[in-house]
Amino acid sequence: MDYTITTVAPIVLLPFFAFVINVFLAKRVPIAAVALSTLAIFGSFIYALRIFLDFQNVYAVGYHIHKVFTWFDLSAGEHLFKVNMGIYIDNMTATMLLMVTAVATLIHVFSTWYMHDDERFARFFVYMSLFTSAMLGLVLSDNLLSVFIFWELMGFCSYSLIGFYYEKEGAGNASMKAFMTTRVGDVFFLMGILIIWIIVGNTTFVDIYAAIGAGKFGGVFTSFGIGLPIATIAALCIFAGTMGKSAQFPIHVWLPDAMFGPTPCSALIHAATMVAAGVYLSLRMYPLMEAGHILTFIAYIGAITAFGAATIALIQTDIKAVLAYSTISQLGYMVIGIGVGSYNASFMHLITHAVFKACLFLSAGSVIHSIHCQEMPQMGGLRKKLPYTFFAMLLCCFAIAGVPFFSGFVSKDRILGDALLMAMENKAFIPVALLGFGGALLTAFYMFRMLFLTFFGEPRDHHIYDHAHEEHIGWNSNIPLLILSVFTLGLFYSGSFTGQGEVNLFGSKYEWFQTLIHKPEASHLEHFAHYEKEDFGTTDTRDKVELPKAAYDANHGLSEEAAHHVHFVHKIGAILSIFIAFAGIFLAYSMYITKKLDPNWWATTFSGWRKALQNKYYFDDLYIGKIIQKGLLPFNNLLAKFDSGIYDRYVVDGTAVLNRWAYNISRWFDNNVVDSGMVDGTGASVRLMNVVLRTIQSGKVQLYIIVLVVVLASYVLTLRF
Amino acid sequence: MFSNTLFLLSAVLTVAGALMVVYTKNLMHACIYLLASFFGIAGLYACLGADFLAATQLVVYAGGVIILMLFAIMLTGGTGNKVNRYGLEKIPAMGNKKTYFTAGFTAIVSALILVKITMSAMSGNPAVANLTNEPTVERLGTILATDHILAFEISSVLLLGALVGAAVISRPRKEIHD
Amino acid sequence: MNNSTVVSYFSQSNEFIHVHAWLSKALGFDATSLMAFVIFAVIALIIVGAMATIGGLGTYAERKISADLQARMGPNRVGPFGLLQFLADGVKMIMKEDIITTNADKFTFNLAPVLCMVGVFATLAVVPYSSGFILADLNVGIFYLVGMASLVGVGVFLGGYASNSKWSMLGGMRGASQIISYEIPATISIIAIVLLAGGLSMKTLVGAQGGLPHEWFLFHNPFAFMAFFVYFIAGLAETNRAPFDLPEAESELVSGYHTEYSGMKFGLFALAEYIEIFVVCGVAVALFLGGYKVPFDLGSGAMLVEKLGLDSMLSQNIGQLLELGAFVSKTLVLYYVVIWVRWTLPRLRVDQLMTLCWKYLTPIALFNLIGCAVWMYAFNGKSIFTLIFSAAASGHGGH
Amino acid sequence: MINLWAYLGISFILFICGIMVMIARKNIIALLLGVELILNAAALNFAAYTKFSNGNLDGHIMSLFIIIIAAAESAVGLGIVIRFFQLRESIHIDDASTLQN
Amino acid sequence: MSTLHLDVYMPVVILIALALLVAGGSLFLGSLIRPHNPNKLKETAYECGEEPVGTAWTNFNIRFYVIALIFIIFDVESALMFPVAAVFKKFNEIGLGGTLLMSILTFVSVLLAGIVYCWKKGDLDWVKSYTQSTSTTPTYGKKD
Repeated sequence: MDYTITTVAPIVLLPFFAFVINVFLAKRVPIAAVALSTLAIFGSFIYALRIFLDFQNVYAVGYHIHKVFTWFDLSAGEHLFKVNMGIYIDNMTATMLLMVTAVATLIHVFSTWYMHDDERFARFFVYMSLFTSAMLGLVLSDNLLSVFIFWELMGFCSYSLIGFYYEKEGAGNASMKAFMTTRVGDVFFLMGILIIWIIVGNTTFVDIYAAIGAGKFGGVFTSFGIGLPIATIAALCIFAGTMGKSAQFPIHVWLPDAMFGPTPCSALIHAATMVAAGVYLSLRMYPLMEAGHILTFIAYIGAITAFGAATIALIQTDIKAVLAYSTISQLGYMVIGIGVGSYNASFMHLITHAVFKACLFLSAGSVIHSIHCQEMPQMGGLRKKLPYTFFAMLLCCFAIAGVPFFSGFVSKDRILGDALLMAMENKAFIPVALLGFGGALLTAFYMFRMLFLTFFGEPRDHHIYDHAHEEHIGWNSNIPLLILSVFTLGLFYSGSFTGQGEVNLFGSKYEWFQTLIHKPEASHLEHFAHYEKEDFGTTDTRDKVELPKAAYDANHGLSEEAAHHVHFVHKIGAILSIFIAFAGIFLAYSMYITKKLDPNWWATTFSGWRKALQNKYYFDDLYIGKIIQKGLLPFNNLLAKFDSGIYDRYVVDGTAVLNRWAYNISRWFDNNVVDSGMVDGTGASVRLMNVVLRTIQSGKVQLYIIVLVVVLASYVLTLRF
Repeated sequence: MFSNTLFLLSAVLTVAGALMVVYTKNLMHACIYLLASFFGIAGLYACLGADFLAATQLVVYAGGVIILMLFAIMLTGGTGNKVNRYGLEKIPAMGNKKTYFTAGFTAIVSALILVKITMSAMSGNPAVANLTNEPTVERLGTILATDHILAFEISSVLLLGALVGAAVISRPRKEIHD
Repeated sequence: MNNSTVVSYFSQSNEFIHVHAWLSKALGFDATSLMAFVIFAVIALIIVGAMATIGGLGTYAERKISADLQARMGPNRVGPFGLLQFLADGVKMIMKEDIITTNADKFTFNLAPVLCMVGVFATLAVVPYSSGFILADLNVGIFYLVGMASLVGVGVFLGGYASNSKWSMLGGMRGASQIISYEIPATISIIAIVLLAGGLSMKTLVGAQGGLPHEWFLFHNPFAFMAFFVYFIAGLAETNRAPFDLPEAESELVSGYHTEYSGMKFGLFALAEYIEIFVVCGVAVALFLGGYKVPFDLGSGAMLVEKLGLDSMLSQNIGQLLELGAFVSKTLVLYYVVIWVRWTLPRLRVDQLMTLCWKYLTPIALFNLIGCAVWMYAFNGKSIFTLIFSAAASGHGGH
Repeated sequence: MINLWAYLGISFILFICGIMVMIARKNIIALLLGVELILNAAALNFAAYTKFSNGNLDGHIMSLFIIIIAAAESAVGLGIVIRFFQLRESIHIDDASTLQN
Repeated sequence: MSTLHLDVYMPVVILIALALLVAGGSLFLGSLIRPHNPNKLKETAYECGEEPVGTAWTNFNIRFYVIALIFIIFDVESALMFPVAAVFKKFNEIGLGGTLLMSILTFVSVLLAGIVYCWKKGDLDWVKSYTQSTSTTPTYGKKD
């Protein structure tokens, strides 16, 4: 295949033109607009598939296509100011393109069914087309600047789609929240781009790699006497962009609220693609992260996110909320993967997660569409009504829980295995590994809790159950789910059991992930300086046959002994993971299925449980009933006896005298020091802060200008360039 | 010879106009001084050999933007009403000592930024004038119709957006009874 | 320099070269700019003087023609046929007391007529009187003219504003919005002609036409024909002429934006208005009616040299005079039409004015623009007469 | 001889004047005047760099679009100002600091 | 002849200077000979002989602004169209007229959409907006 603009550009341009046309078409001929959007993304999929198969079959490792054109050139004399744009395709891009287009196509098809009764049916597709083209543009970009442009475009689409049902009170607020929260990360991202621009002279990935290899990032940025390596600052800034987009720990709050959007958009944007774009960016900038020595930081952020989000997911009753927190948690795993240097597995988890999480969201959408309700306590027993959805969701739950032979197992457990490896080498990573495995347990538990609550047991709300639509097989209702669910099988991604080659089930032929995706090693970065860039209009002329074929290397370039050690640790990790996954599933099973088998036992052991069921409220009441009433109350009575019998009689009365003395002293202290000093002082200082903060948020434009100028000044004047 | 004269005249007009915009307390006069400054800038464009830009500056700014500004001043009560509904005087709204002090401070800070950026950008780059002064209209038209065709087309969409948006905003509305 | 100013015309003569050499020697530096300045200044003075006379005569002509149309005598006391009436008027203007009302914004009040004058005078630089006698043939000629002419709108508005009188203010607002509104159809019509001629400079625009009527842009194609009328109507409105003299509608607004003006300042407004009419007519002639072109290439003087054996410079000068005559006579015909229209058509209402501009002229002008572009593309730039002739010729040749 | 620095200096003064106007004035329309000054400074810079560098006309295109955007900006901006005036009968910038009517 | 290129602008400067000179000169000359005896009545604004009420500098009707707005958009549009129109002939001669024609058509039609929108919404109707704004009390007069 010859790579010219005509074979690559349609991937982005088809959805984009669909968007442009649909802007005008949407109101007049909604059906045509929908068809156009769907067909356009399908066309993109065909193009992406061609590229992917090409890279899979014909080309070798390290093969890449890089075409650039000059956007504008304002060079004055020797002072270069030239901005290039271009496309960069390597194995990772090809894989990503295929994933995005495939998932987007299926979601578009699903949306034609799901959104059909919506009054803004066509407008939804307008946004989706724009979003898809922006995402594909981001993936194809060869530099950070255009990544940033598409990044912001996606942010806008996300904003529009979260607020799609703007009649709802919460939707507008949620969209605002999402937009504002991600903005925090984006500002840092932009600053990072500027730093890189200053140092490298442009923002092309290849040039950045080469610059890192040449040690250009070795400088130290000194300001006010504090020195920080430039690489660290740049890496932190870029990673902040990832944190915003991929909803990592401190700024993850927007993603759960983003579930106000229609479910297909949640599936596409807030599960499969846009949130993964943050991770994709970090993967692209991995050499910078490495050079900046912030991998430990990244790993910790990921671990906290993965575990924390999983704990929150335990008590959610909204089916989409569970999925939202699970998304945050899984993104945390990808970030852990970056942090522990598990480049390949992190990217693989990105792909596998995109597939199964999209499927999960679509299944949830199918459930919601069927019963018009999102609360799991009102579901139950839907297995009979929605057999295909159940099947798809079951496979996906297996995948996300990490059951062997499913994709989630392959990818997540490689991340966990690498985390374990790192923990054994470096004590600092022990909490990361612990949190990772703990999160895996919780993941298995809450996913199956969701599955059991939704599909198993007796219908808890008969009104809803009886009015639920019977599911029939339909090309745009459940076929997309089933297609996606098939791809949750691990064999599509890896031929091996754990993906480490030691238990090779299908032969190394299927190890394409290991074969094709390679971490840009620090020692090889200089090679990127020799990567040739072609002019945009030219056809690729190199002889493909002579390029060396990629070969699978089970040892990853390590020596035999080292590889053995690695495999050994991974094997431990895999066994641990399997155990943990089944433990989580069993826990969920015993909680939600066993209850059905033995309701008396359930009722007598947990007396608050039935009440909780009646209130349709699960874990909070359960914990109150069990821990407080069964555990704390008897203990309380005992303490009361002790209190009145012994403590009051002897100790209290005896100390009363002393107390009176102390009382006098403390009253003086209280009045003079605490009240007038500390309490009033706190109030006064709060008021003072209030004055300061109010000035910042005054809405006075001119103050904003002044602050802008001063901040710009402090940025520019302290910078050395 | 004449080029220097033209430059000096234009520069003096531009700078004086801009300074008077800062100095004057009458909004209408500020507009007129701004017009003078725009004229000066048109002259500077002419000195730079950018004849089309000079004419565009005249057409768009002198003919368009200034008229729009003058209309807007009249539509917001002109300069006649000294006090608005909230009792805020309009003459202090054109600045007092305090605001000028703040403005001076900000100006100094931004001047520092500019100097720093310019110095670093220009150091060691003695710029040499490109003395060929060919007519720019044809060349501009050519690159506008070839290289920058997308920008050309998109600017029409921008203008459409501005037209529709501003028309919607400033459309006289019916009374909302509350 | 490539033949683009009046100086370059003069610089062809031997005298110029001699003087230039002598001056450069005497002064010790290249005297080109100095000489150019002198020539420009003199020519500009002549043109301004001529324009002032034309403007003055315009008032006379207006009154005389109106009298003719209404079957009365008109001015006939001062000078032969009352020809010197305008001088008397001018003297009266200067002699009159200059009143500035107490509430007026004095700075703006004084500035407004000057702005009008500047706007109109600056446009004179690019009016092509003949192929040599054009002050400066800027590359952006017509576009520059549009920009400078829009200054009049600012002047009118400021005049109305500065008076601080309700009549003036209303007149000023109306005047400014009328001027700017009608600038749009006028400009778009001009663009249509630019499209046909392929350049913005006045010489390109005129040079693309010929001396005979069938070579004029007016008859180039139907769209250009319409564009002429759109331009002419818009030009009338831009100069606040009847039937579009709403800003100074005496029955509604006393005297519009110059209600409070008296004496010479009023005179400056009036002068600017009359010169602007001349400029608008001149541009109409240059764009649509063949400009200074005379038939059979008489303008270059080549024919005179060839047939009569005259000196080349002399014949060139004769050619220039012919061109000047052609231009001025065509312009004056249009000038007459403008005055004629005033006494024929009733004044429009303000809503009709805006309707005419935005709902008729502007869409028509845009349609003309598209039509001209399509014509250029479809017939490869040939005019309708060329097509007819070639069709006739080929038809004839076929027999 | 007039070199790049002269133009940069003028543009510098324009920019500073614009900033001064934007900070010192409390009248929204006056603020927009300041914005125009700043935009003009930028456009002038582009034209000057074009003249004193490689001479391709991209800089002129930039200036042209700056002028266009400035016109669109002032149209919309003044529309907002007028609407605001109708609602609040004030064009004091500090009256525009609240988020609700 | 190698005259300086910028000399083409000389007449412009001279003419502007002449305009200022003519205006200033005539005013100055007039001030030497014309009478100057103001009185209070003479210096009031003309209001059909009545005492002027208030100032004329009040807020005006918004339709003026809408007209100015449409004007500036089309003004800018013409500024963009001029160079493209100027090269149309040249492009047509080398066979690129079709492409340029398409781009001009696109450009103009987008602008036309704007004017059609304003037309439909009644922004171009002077009278309609007039009756609307007089039949109801203006919003800004209201106290809340």
